[in-house]
Amino acid sequence: MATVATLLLLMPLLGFLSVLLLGRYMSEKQVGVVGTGVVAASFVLAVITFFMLIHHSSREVTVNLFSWISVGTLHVPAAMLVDPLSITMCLFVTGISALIHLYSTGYMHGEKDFRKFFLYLNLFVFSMLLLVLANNLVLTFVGWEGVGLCSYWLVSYYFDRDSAASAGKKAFIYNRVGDVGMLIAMFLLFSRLHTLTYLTIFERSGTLTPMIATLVVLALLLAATGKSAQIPLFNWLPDAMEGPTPVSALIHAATMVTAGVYLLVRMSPVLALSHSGRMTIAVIGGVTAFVAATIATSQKDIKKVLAFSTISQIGYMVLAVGVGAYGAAIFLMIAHAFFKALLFLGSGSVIHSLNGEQDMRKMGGLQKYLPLTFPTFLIGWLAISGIPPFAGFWSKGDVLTNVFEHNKALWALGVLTAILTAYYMSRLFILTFRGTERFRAETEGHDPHESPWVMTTPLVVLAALTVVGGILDLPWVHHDSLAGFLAPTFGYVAAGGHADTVAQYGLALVDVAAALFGLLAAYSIWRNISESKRWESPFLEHVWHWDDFYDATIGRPLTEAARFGDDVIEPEVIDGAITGLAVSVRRSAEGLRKVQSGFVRHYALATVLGLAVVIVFLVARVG
Amino acid sequence: MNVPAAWYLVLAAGLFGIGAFGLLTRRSALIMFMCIELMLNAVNLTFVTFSRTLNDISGQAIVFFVMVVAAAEVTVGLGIVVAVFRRRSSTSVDELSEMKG
Amino acid sequence: MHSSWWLTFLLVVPLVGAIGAALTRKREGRAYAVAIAASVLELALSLVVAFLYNDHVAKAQTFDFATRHVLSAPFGLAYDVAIDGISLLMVVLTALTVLLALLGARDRRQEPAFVAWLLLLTCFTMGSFLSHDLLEFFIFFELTLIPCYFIISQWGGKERSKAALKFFIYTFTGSAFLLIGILYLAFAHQHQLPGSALTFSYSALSATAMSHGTAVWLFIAFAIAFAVKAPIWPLHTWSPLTYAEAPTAGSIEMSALLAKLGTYGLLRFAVGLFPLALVSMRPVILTLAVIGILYGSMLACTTPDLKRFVAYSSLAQMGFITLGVMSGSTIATVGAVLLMFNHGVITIGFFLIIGFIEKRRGSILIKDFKGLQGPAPIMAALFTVVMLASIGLPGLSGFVSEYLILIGTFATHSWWAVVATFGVVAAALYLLWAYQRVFHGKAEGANAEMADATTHEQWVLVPVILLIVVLGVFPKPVLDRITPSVQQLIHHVAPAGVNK
Amino acid sequence: MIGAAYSIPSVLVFVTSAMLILVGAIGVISVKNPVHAALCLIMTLFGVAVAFVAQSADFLAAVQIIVYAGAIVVLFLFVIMFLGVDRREHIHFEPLVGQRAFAAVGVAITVGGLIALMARSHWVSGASSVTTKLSSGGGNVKELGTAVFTTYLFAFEATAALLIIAVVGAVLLARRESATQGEESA
Amino acid sequence: MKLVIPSIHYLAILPVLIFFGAALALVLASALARGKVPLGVATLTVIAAAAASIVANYFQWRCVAKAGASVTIAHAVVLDDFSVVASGVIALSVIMTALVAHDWAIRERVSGVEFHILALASASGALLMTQANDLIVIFLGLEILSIGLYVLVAFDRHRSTSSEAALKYFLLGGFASAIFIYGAALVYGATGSTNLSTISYFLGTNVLLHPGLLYAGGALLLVGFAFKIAAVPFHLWSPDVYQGAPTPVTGLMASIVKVGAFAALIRVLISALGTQLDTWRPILWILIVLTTLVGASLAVVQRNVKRMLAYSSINHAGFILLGVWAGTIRGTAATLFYVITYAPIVVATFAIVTLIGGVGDEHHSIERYQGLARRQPWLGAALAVLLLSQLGAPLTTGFYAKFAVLASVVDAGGGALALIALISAAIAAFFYLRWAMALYSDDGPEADRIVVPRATAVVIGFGVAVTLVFGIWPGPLVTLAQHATVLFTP
Repeated sequence: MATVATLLLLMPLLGFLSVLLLGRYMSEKQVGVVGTGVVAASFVLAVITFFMLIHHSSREVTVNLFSWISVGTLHVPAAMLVDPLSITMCLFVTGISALIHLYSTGYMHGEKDFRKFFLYLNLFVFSMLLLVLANNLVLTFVGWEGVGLCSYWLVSYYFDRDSAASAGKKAFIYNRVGDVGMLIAMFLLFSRLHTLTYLTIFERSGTLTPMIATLVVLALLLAATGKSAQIPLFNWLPDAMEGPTPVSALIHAATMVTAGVYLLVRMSPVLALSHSGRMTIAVIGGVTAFVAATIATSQKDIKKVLAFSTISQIGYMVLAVGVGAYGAAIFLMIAHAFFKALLFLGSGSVIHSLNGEQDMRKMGGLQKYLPLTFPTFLIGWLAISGIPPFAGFWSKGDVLTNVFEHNKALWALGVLTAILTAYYMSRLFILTFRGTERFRAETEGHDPHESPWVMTTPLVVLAALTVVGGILDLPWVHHDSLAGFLAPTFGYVAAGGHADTVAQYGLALVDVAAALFGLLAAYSIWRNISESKRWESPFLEHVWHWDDFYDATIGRPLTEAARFGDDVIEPEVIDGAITGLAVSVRRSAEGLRKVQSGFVRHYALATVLGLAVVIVFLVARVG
Repeated sequence: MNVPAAWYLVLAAGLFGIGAFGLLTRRSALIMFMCIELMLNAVNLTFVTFSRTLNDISGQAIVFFVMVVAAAEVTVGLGIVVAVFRRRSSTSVDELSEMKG
Repeated sequence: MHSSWWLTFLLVVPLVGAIGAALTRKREGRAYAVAIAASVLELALSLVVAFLYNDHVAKAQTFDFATRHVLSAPFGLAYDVAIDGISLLMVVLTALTVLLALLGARDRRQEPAFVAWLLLLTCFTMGSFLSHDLLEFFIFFELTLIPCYFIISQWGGKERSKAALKFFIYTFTGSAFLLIGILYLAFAHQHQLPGSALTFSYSALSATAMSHGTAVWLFIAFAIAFAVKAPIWPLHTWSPLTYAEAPTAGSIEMSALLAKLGTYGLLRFAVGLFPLALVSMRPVILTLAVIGILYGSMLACTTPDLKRFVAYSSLAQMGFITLGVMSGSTIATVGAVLLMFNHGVITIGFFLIIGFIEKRRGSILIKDFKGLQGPAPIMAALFTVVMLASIGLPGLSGFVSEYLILIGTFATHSWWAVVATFGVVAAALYLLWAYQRVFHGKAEGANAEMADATTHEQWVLVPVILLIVVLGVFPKPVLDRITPSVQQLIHHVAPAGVNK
Repeated sequence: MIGAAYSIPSVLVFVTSAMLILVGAIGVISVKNPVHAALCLIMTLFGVAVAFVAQSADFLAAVQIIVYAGAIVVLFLFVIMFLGVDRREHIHFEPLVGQRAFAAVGVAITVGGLIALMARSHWVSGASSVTTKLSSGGGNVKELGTAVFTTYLFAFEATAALLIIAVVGAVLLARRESATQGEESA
Repeated sequence: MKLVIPSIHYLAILPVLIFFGAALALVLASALARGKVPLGVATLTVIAAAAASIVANYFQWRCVAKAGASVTIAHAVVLDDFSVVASGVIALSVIMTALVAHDWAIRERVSGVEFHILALASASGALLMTQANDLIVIFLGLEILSIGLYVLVAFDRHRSTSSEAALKYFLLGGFASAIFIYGAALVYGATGSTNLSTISYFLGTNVLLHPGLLYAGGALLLVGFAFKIAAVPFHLWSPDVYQGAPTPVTGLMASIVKVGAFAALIRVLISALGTQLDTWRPILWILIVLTTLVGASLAVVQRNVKRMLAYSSINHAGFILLGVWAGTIRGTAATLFYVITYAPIVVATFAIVTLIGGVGDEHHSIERYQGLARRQPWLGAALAVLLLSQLGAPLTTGFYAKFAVLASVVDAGGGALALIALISAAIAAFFYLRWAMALYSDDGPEADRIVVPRATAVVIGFGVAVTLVFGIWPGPLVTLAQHATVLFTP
């Protein structure tokens, strides 16, 4: 298994290196084949690993590669932990990645930096696999940063657009703020437990004081908010939509942004030690889900809607983590990966067909021009809205059920969010595919065209997965499904009691009702676009002025401080003290020059005065 | 009994001071020389006085050398004054401040 | 114990190279060839030494290749060389730096004096790292000023004379404290052993007994000199001007190499000799280091030109190194030593690329550039790798060292480490912003026509990139060489402080 | 008081010499005409000679008169006349601001301090007669000669050098101008 | 009563005799030849005399090695290794100056004979000071040295500054001499003798309950010395005199006056007044602080290199005083080492300044040096090395000189003082470097190539060689200085 797992990890790296070193001798097509092929191979290997793990005696297999850092008491091996959680992640990461790679070969066709794109994508997959497979926090951090870097590169892929460049930088820096949390969590754990390997941490975590445990959990939460775009670090994600659409689908919807959730789930034994920490997680998740959903209702850019939707959905996952429903979180993560990738790719297809137009007000009536995109998108829409029997319904239901058991208020917020979700997704759907055609100016009169097969195939596959994804974890077969498979990973958590079946059905009904309410509301409002302006709040459109707030409280003061440092402190205070010293030497020298007047009598006088001082000293000394 | 040595020493110190003061306040190089001579005489007086109190001849011997030095200094000094005077037609040292700073 | 001849060769080769280069004729670039040959030989020698050193660690003696010859007994002047894992890394860095600086300065191949000064500087720097004697160290330490001074003042930018003077006098003043400190220590040692000869031997002096107050004063004296050299906030103000005005090779030598003399000295001498002072001085220096990190990062954001930018970013990096050096933790100290090397390599990369850009455009002002990634993607890519290493991206060299520093320091001095961790964010902020301003956007005018890196330039940067990647992925051989030496040092100073 | 402790003649001699010295000295520094200053200097020199005599240094007194008054001052006068600088110096006007005040203070402190220091040591603290005893009375020429040729033999030899160099120097300074003229005329 | 002429150890005073004899010979020759003694002959005479003196020094050294240090001529003269080394340095400086002056005299078309006579005579005064064991002998040596220099300073008939400088120097020098000899008188009164050995013995065997008189005398002596070595605030004459004097004379002054004055100062303070260390140390402390700082900072604002070097030499005087302050064997050795190394450097530096000064000896602005090293690399490099040596850069003797004095001061517990001095060195670095930078700047005036006459070239080469060779390998000089102080008498 070690070899297979290693290969699984290394395949994308192999792709990356071969494109990096040989890319200039390869045609675009070859690059596409290699790039996609390695990820597909990785997927196959992941499947193999999965089956091997199922038949393995232990559910936790550590694969040691080499000793990476070893100083004093700090030993960080480059080693993998193959367990249900990591292999689950691997499966869906490689699977979706493979599809999106395939899609990209079509979407990015003819781009100048086509090779570079695949370079980044492969590196991304490698980093993501490293993130999930690492057996210790440091190695996870490597992948964690790696995906962040690839995200930076891919967001600022169109670097000659200033907005893209800024967005990439913003993404990276918000992530970095989160990284501080991860680093501090590591520091705390290492200083108390003297290890950073997951399994050892879990073994020793009992010795952590509640205070430290809470700090660790909060630090991890900070890390998660950065990577998973939660409050307060969420607003890099919408900007990240500057990247090419496959990137948005893969990185900013399906995989990377869920890394934060993964981290929290991975550290669940530590989370178990701090109730207040978990509560904070749940609140952050719930509030983020709600806030992002409200914002999504007023966005004009199709990808931005999807971006806020992603934030909102991840909010659900974090909420699930907060209430200890790790299985539900992972379930939603996978389901979300399916339908959100589908929606993004669908939107990509739409945008592709409209020569890059992303403003929904300039779409409409695309239903008949995009025969394959439309139905797949429809599935995605219904899934995210929580309409049974699509994956979204089951996964969201799972989360809400768990939340209901722990905290009614958060559950209510979750349901409210569900209504909003259905509402804004329907708005998006209606504005895009239904209604009047408003795109002629963009297409210069031509009819929009459906995308090539490489792009539509992934759509179909994802749509299929979205349809059947729910069976991964149906509520009545918990033990043989995803949750059961993952359970050993969370073995350290005391599981909460399950609600009875009636209550579950009741909750499911509430979910469906919420979804339908949202759908109907959207339909009634957005049937006629011209009358619906008042339903778009500028406050929401500007993301609650969140960016402005940061700008005013952090950005601008810091810039001012830096300017002040550059203009005043550096030259006048610090260097000023030094140059001041030099100047004062010069000044006093100029003063002394006056003594050196050229008059011999002055010189003699100085001699006498000097003598007088010496004599006075001696008189004083004698007494 | 002779007056105490202290009197002469104070006298010599006074003479030395007068010489020094003259050196500081007079502008004529010649008079400044004279002031130096005054100071040297004060020294001589001191030597002789100590010679008496210490009952030691060497103090007087030294006066000899001081006188020789004074003579030598005057010889060269006056030569320099003459040289300066030829160039500037003045013995005032206040006019010699070309170099300063 | 290996023969000390290896170390002597390390000293002699650049010296002979310098003389040879100085004596060759101008036109044909022969001096350059001589210099390249000498520095290649030097690098090879240093690698041999590094290789030989390996066996030695197993025997758990930390100083290798040692020899001591007293040159002048009344002065206590001695030729005393030895290396341990810490200096070993610096030796390799020294040899590497001069080779890359020379390769990067190929356009100066017509100037024998320039390459001669560079080699001379290498000789002196090498001497400082090899010295196992305080006076010898001081002499080499001071000597490095002279080649630097001439390199800056003759081949620098517009304000070169001001920069050169400021640099020289700043450092010279700093080392005044060092010299007095060294003398005081040596005499204190001599007075403790009546009848003994005056000696400046490191091993002898490290056994000097002293009161807490004395230790603090001496530590301060030493620290001032090294803080100026490093530079550590707030004694850094010479560095932006100097780095900006110096020719590229000079900036490389000064920031990649000479700055390390400061931190190396701080570790080896200030920390190593005055354990008693550490209890009270640690918080002070750690605070300065943290301020330096944040301050350097802040100013790097707004500074107008690229070399100053690197200067401020170096200030921040030096803060990290200082943090590690002063932390009293083995892990952090190992990280600091590693970061000395890594920062050296990274800075070489930065200055080389900036030099290439300057050569093309005659400017290093950030506002003069935009969108260079378009016309010069390879250059941009190279810059990116270096930048990412500087940001501390895992998998690249900068991360390992920074991480070790932070995690080690956290164990002993948590709050400083926490604040310093925000420096990690700041690094990303200023580096990415600078990158964006220079390489992103739409290139217009002269920017659009800028030539990409030539093959030669790419090859010059290959070692830098390789080192960045290799040390990021597989730092073990290096760490294994550093760790025992650091452990020994920390063990020596341990009674006075925390040891984790 | 004074008369009670010390013999009247010695006090008178002291007063005389002191008067001569001080009046002469003040004259030197205060008269406007250099010639008068030179004459005042002679007065001081006489005063010193008197003081010498009063302290059993008869031979030195003679030398003082001959060498100083006879040679040095004459040299001064000669130069004054030669240069024709017997004009008045405007001594009431002091071009250097504060010079006099500072000079007065500095000199006063110095001299006062010196006297204070001397008084602390009871005016003398050395050992008596390290070399040769000062024979009482005026007949100490022999001892003086002996001292000069024994204790201070080397100093005596050195004075020869000093005088020679002074002569060479003076000749050079004086001759130089003519040499220049010679060169210029040549 | 029989006159017992004291025994004379002629070897002890042989260098003085040689110098003075040579001077006399030149006087006679010039008188007999009616001023037509060729310059070359005069120069050769000086060199031969100085070389002979050095040979005599060698024999003296051996004599001391065999018989130990001794006093002679009624204890007035000392023969010890300290004086031997010091007089060797003086002789060497004289040779170097004579060579420079030779070329200078040719250029300025002056008769060099008088110059050489006076140089020899002055140097004999300095020699006297190094060997003197009696305040009166010191005084006479000082006067011989000074009177010769007064005339030398006034030597340049073309420049009014020359005679101005001479008059200033003379007036202040006379004043200082008077102060010095008054001090000698008071010390005589306090101890009963002017002989240093006797004073030392007296102070060693008697406890002065009221040392006021001794203090007063010591203070006056100290001020007299401080004037000669140009310690602040008694330094004011020196920039003017350095500037006004003909450049070779400046070089001579900077070297032999320092050697002579410091040798005598050490004998007085350490040998005679060593028991009063606690009293004169604070005074020296202040003097050193002022001297180093004022010297360095005033040099910074100068544009005339001769003035700059004057202030620089003031700064150096402060450093040399450090060794005296230490008051130990180590300090004395360091002082000696400092002057040994400083003399050739400063003479060689002034040799270059003489060259650049050009006909009339008037071009001493620093602008004149712009680009010198680009036009004449060897000359420029030589000056750069000399400047770096004065700066105290390692691998030059200047570094070890500073190191030695600082070490002695730190050893004697004067860390703060050493630090202040070193900081002044950092200030001083500013102008040395500015000058060195001017050499290498490429925007210099289009100046003619300066012809370096052979004799001057030898001097410059020698100075540079000494500073570099012993900078790398200071061992022999250190041992020399150390050895010289071990056999320091009394």
